[in-house]
Amino acid sequence: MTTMTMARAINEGLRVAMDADSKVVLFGQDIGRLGGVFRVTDGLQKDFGEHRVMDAPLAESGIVGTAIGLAMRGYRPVIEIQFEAFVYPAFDQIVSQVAKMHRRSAGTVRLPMVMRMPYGGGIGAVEHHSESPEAYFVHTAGLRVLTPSDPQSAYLTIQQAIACEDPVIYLEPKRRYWDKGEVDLDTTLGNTGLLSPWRARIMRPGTDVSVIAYGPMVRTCLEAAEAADGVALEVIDLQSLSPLDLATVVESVERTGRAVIVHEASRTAGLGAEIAAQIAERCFYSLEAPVQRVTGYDVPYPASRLEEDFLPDLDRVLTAVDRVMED
Amino acid sequence: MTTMTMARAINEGLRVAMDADSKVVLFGQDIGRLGGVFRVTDGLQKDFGEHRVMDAPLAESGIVGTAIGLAMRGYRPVIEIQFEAFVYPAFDQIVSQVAKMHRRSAGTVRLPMVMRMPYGGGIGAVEHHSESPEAYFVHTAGLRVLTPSDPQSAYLTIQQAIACEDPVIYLEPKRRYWDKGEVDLDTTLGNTGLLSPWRARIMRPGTDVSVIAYGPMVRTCLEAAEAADGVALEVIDLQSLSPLDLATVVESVERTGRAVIVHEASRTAGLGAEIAAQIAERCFYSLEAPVQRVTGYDVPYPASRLEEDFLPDLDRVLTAVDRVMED
Amino acid sequence: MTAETDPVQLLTPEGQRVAHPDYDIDLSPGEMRDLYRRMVMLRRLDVEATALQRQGELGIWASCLGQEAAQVGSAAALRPSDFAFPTYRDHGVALTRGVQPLQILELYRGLTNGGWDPLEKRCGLYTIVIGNQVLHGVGYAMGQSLDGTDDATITYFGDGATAQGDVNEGFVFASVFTAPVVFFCQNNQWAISQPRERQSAVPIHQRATGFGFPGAFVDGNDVLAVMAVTRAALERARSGNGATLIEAYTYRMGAHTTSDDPTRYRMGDEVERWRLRDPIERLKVYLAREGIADRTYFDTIDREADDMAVTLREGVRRLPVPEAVSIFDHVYAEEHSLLHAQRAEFEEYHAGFVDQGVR
Amino acid sequence: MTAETDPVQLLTPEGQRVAHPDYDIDLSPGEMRDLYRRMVMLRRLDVEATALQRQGELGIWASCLGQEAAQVGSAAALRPSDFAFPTYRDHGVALTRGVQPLQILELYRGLTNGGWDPLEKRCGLYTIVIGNQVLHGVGYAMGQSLDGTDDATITYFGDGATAQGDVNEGFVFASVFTAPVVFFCQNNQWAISQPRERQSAVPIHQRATGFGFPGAFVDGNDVLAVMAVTRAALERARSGNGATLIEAYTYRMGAHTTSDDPTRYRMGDEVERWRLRDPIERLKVYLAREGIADRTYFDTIDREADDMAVTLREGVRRLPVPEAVSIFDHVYAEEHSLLHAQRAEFEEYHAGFVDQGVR
Ligand SMILES: Cc1ncc(C[n+]2csc(CCOP(=O)(O)OP(=O)(O)O)c2C)c(N)n1
Ligand SMILES: Cc1ncc(C[n+]2csc(CCOP(=O)(O)OP(=O)(O)O)c2C)c(N)n1
Ligand SMILES: [Mg+2]
Ligand SMILES: [Mg+2]
Repeated sequence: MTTMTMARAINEGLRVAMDADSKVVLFGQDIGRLGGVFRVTDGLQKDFGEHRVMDAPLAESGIVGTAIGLAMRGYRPVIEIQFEAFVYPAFDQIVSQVAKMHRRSAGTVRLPMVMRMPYGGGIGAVEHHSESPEAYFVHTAGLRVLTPSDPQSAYLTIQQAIACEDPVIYLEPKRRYWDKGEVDLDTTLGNTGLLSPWRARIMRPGTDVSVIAYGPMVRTCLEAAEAADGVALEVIDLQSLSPLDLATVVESVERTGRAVIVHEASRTAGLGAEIAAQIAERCFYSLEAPVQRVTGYDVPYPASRLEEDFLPDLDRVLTAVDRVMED
Repeated sequence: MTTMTMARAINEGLRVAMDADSKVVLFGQDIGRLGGVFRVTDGLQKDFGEHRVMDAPLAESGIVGTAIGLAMRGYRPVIEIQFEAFVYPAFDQIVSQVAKMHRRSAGTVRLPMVMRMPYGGGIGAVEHHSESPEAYFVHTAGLRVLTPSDPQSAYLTIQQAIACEDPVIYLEPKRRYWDKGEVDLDTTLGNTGLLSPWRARIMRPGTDVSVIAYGPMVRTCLEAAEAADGVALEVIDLQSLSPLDLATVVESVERTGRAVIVHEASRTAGLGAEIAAQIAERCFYSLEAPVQRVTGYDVPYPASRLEEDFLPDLDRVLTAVDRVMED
Repeated sequence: MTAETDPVQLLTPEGQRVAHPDYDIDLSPGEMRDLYRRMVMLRRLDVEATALQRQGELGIWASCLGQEAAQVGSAAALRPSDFAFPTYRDHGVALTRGVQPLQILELYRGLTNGGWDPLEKRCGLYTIVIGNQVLHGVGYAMGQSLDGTDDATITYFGDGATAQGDVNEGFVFASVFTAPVVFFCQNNQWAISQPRERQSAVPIHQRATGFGFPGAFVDGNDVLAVMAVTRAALERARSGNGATLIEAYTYRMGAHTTSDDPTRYRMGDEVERWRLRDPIERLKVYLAREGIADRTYFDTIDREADDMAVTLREGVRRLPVPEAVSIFDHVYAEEHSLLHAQRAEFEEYHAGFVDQGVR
Repeated sequence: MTAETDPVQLLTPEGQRVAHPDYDIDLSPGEMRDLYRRMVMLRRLDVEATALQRQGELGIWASCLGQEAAQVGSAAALRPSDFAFPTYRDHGVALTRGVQPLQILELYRGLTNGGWDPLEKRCGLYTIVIGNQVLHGVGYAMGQSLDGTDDATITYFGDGATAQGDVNEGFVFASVFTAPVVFFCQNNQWAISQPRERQSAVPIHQRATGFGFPGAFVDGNDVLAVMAVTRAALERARSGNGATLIEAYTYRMGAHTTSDDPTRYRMGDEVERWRLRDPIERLKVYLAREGIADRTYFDTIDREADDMAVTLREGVRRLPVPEAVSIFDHVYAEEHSLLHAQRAEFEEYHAGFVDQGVR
């Protein structure tokens, strides 16, 4: 076990994947000498060369579109979008091409691309640097979506994303980049076993309420579980947002009878809606209270001095817990 | 009352709006002489001139982006995106600029823009001509989303969309363009009363199951209600997808105790998830069966010979009705 | 960039071979006959497909009538190991890359969104979202150069597409990475109802230099000139000098697609004028005059085209409709549990109907 | 387009007034002093803001150090009724349009995403998504010409932005609609860590002609030349001749933003070389040498800047933090019931804490 930040864990994961397969190439803005604005690719251009770590022009559609061509040529491009909100210029290529290419080619073309991007708020950034676009991608058939919540999960999920034969949107919770945690660098893709990144992880078992979160909110929920007085929260980290590991969620809620879903993204038609709808449908007879969603509001992400008022926090999670316990 | 197609009703609605306000300008590909690929703008360039009905270059981000500038200059641009899937190149301008401009300008800039686009399947079209992107827009705070289901609703909602001071995504169910219906051309925005386009319409009252639909699926659901044997379906046409008129939905489900939601879009994180989650939460004690969703599957829209297998139809609606009646 | 206004021409509309200071081509009689044959077969495919659409056998058809020289001439300049990224109208490109006519019709019959294995044919699937494939082509070419080959990529698009961000970003990436790519723009004068002037205030080939690579302007109805100019551009790409933008000046003789009504926006005499510049006639006259081909040869080709037409008409009706459940196939290379569950639900639902004898 | 490689210059780096065959400017002493004053105030704002960021009073700051002449010279060429669309770095544009320094800091202090009324100042809000505002500018200009005014629009962007689809689509729309717009590109040599060559293989002003309008190349550290070239472009726009792309050749003397560490990607001596081309020094030497301004004047301006600095430092700390509930304000011009319900829920929730004395 080694202690490291999440940013470092992703860097190590990239390194392992690049060592293992010379077709893995990194492509994105400022990822070379600068190492990316969050330094996630730090040192990789130096170690793997300019042909493996390529700085891209300032055009996201161009990055995703050319990465498709690279993938068709047999490469495994891992692209970096500098911040989540800058993925929108590439939305067309992602939705109309990346997500559909395998299908329309009747399985002959595979696009093993990873689209990495920092997401979420909480770092006091300016506009367009704190969004949570996951629902757009989860709603898009043909994509997979992964998001780590701690260094160990990051180290493994990034490798799994790269190994996957399907295109993966890889969302990095930027406020957790500097969180430290233990990473077992010897865990390899082959021996992850139950650590499969496509499965949800029960981060803390509990009997009273299932708290379902992912990415940046997992730590918040773990803190809430710690702080909760007389209520045993079971905290689930989804890890994979598409496909959702509903089996783990449903099994948990059937035990607890109560569910709270937590995410930063706006509420309406957010991912929480899907999870809540699924729980309500599948746990119809075991649910003891309406599922609660603790989310960002249906407003544009506010200026940073107000972001704490927008983001779910420990208090809001506990208030929702109180509410499900009341019923 | 006049009988006309939905395409014609929208045309008439545009005409009324253009007559009333010289700042209303239409902008889009092939909307002038050609009258649009669906002829919705037929004759408008001839009658209002090239400055009011402007053919645009083949670039959707360009169309939306310049329309923002026109709106800042005091115009009320009504843009046409030729088919829904061609809105994705403009997704960035819509999500990052259109949806946020009013907010970030502290209310000083208004963008009364309408972004019209045909959507949905069922016409045997090729790829990218049959999608249902509504969830993307409903999840985006700052936008409003309207969709008519019949000529009367089209005639009014298009006028309301143009009159609205907020940006509106206006989704036209293309398979219903040629459906005919009665339109009261004398109903004006001022005297719509309960016909407010922001409210859901109960199209057919019923006591057993609330069937919630919008756009192209309303007619399908009405047909299902007609065909349903011994079950009284209440069919609700949402009309406004953002904001959702949940009050009408909840009131209905509280009466019936059962709900089926129908849309063409893929299921996961589709709009049906939000509605199902809301019903499950708000009607927790009156729901007698899990809410059912009848939707497109989580696959890219298939080639047209297979689209009937993808799209919800009368049988699938009735099967879902059976299921909620069983419980 | 020279401000030339005359497109490169090696064959006049009257079938006269002319010289050009910068471009020439030296084809064997067999190669020239082959170009002729490809164009004739292409036109027949186009005519048949249009007819099949009218008969309801195809959902829609995008005709390439009039653009045969541009498509065949450019694609014939490729090596097998090169790669082409066509649009929905580039049937001549697909055919030349070895795609079977029926595979092309599959898409328009609504049986698939693809039709062939792009990696096997080294020919991308038809791309409908305007401009998307230009970036794919540039990326593929970047891969070719990373691989150290001297293969090249050609990517096709229309005059309308030049307005799209993606196409211009393609120019940027190609020039920054010196990608071995040829941008082949068929300026057929129209983007549905919009004339070229609505997409670019100046001729399209002039766009190139501002991005850092040369533009070439070629008579798109002159198959020899198209082939010569494309070859030169490919050579440039292969030798590591990067991209070229070719504007092939041609004309969309038919409607935009079978759903379109061009009488609403353009004059019939315009079409008539272009009929005099027919790309096939032009080559035929030349071949005949030079004795490269004679009546017997032309008749053979016509018969071959007739045969293909029959095969097409019969074949198209026999193309199997995929099983309903195939809508779940190939969504993912590794199908995941949720989709698997939907597939199972779907099968169960349809089995129910079968039990009832409904389906 | 001429393939000129030397940018238009009216003032050498040494402060020598020189002539240019195509451009000249005739400013009164007062006007020239005013340009100087604006640049000094701008620089002081920039220096203060950088310091305030280090002290934790601002979340981030994007310095325009070195780009004062490009920003002030171009914005000073505008009429009040014209409209400007700046980026996050164009503080000189905002100031020249009458935006108050504290309004600019609001954004970087995280109090707002805007800061001023764009319609009142005729100056758009800072746009962070690279390239978006270019299309807004073109659309606004289309509106100006629909309105029949002779006003014009200027839209700003960086060298990096030229790679974006939106910027190139802006070029297309401007030229197709002959919009009265000036595209003002500050080529400050860097897009974060990427040199200009990674965005465009050739000089940026050369991009214009291929879209159908002229490109101009100006020494961006020469305020007189910038103003002259911008004026000419605005004149062209006003008289109905459409767009111009101006490349102002300048240098980002500081880091990309206060979060950036340029030592990772560029050499210190590059910065030193550019220090010799300082835009303010250049004008100062000229003003002094020509007797247009003297020590007393320069001192007065410095004092005015000192005063502004004090006001800024005090003012920034006093800028009110908006009420938490204001996150619900102005999402819609007509707030709808669902948002209203969320707002109410939010207020109730926070009232609960107040009751408990927590907040
Ligand atoms: C992004 C996008 N917008 C709109 C369309 C609808 N559309 C299909 S073809 C076409 C015109 C294309 O013109 P051009 O690029 O000149 O190619 P041509 O059809 O003439 O071969 C349009 C607007 C589309 N397919 N994709
Ligand atoms: C669409 C988009 N992608 C990426 C970014 C992140 N980013 C912010 S500034 C910048 C560089 C901009 O360079 P340039 O256009 O030259 O302007 P400058 O910062 O030099 O003024 C980048 C990549 C962004 N803001 N928007
Ligand atoms: Mg065309
Ligand atoms: Mg720059």
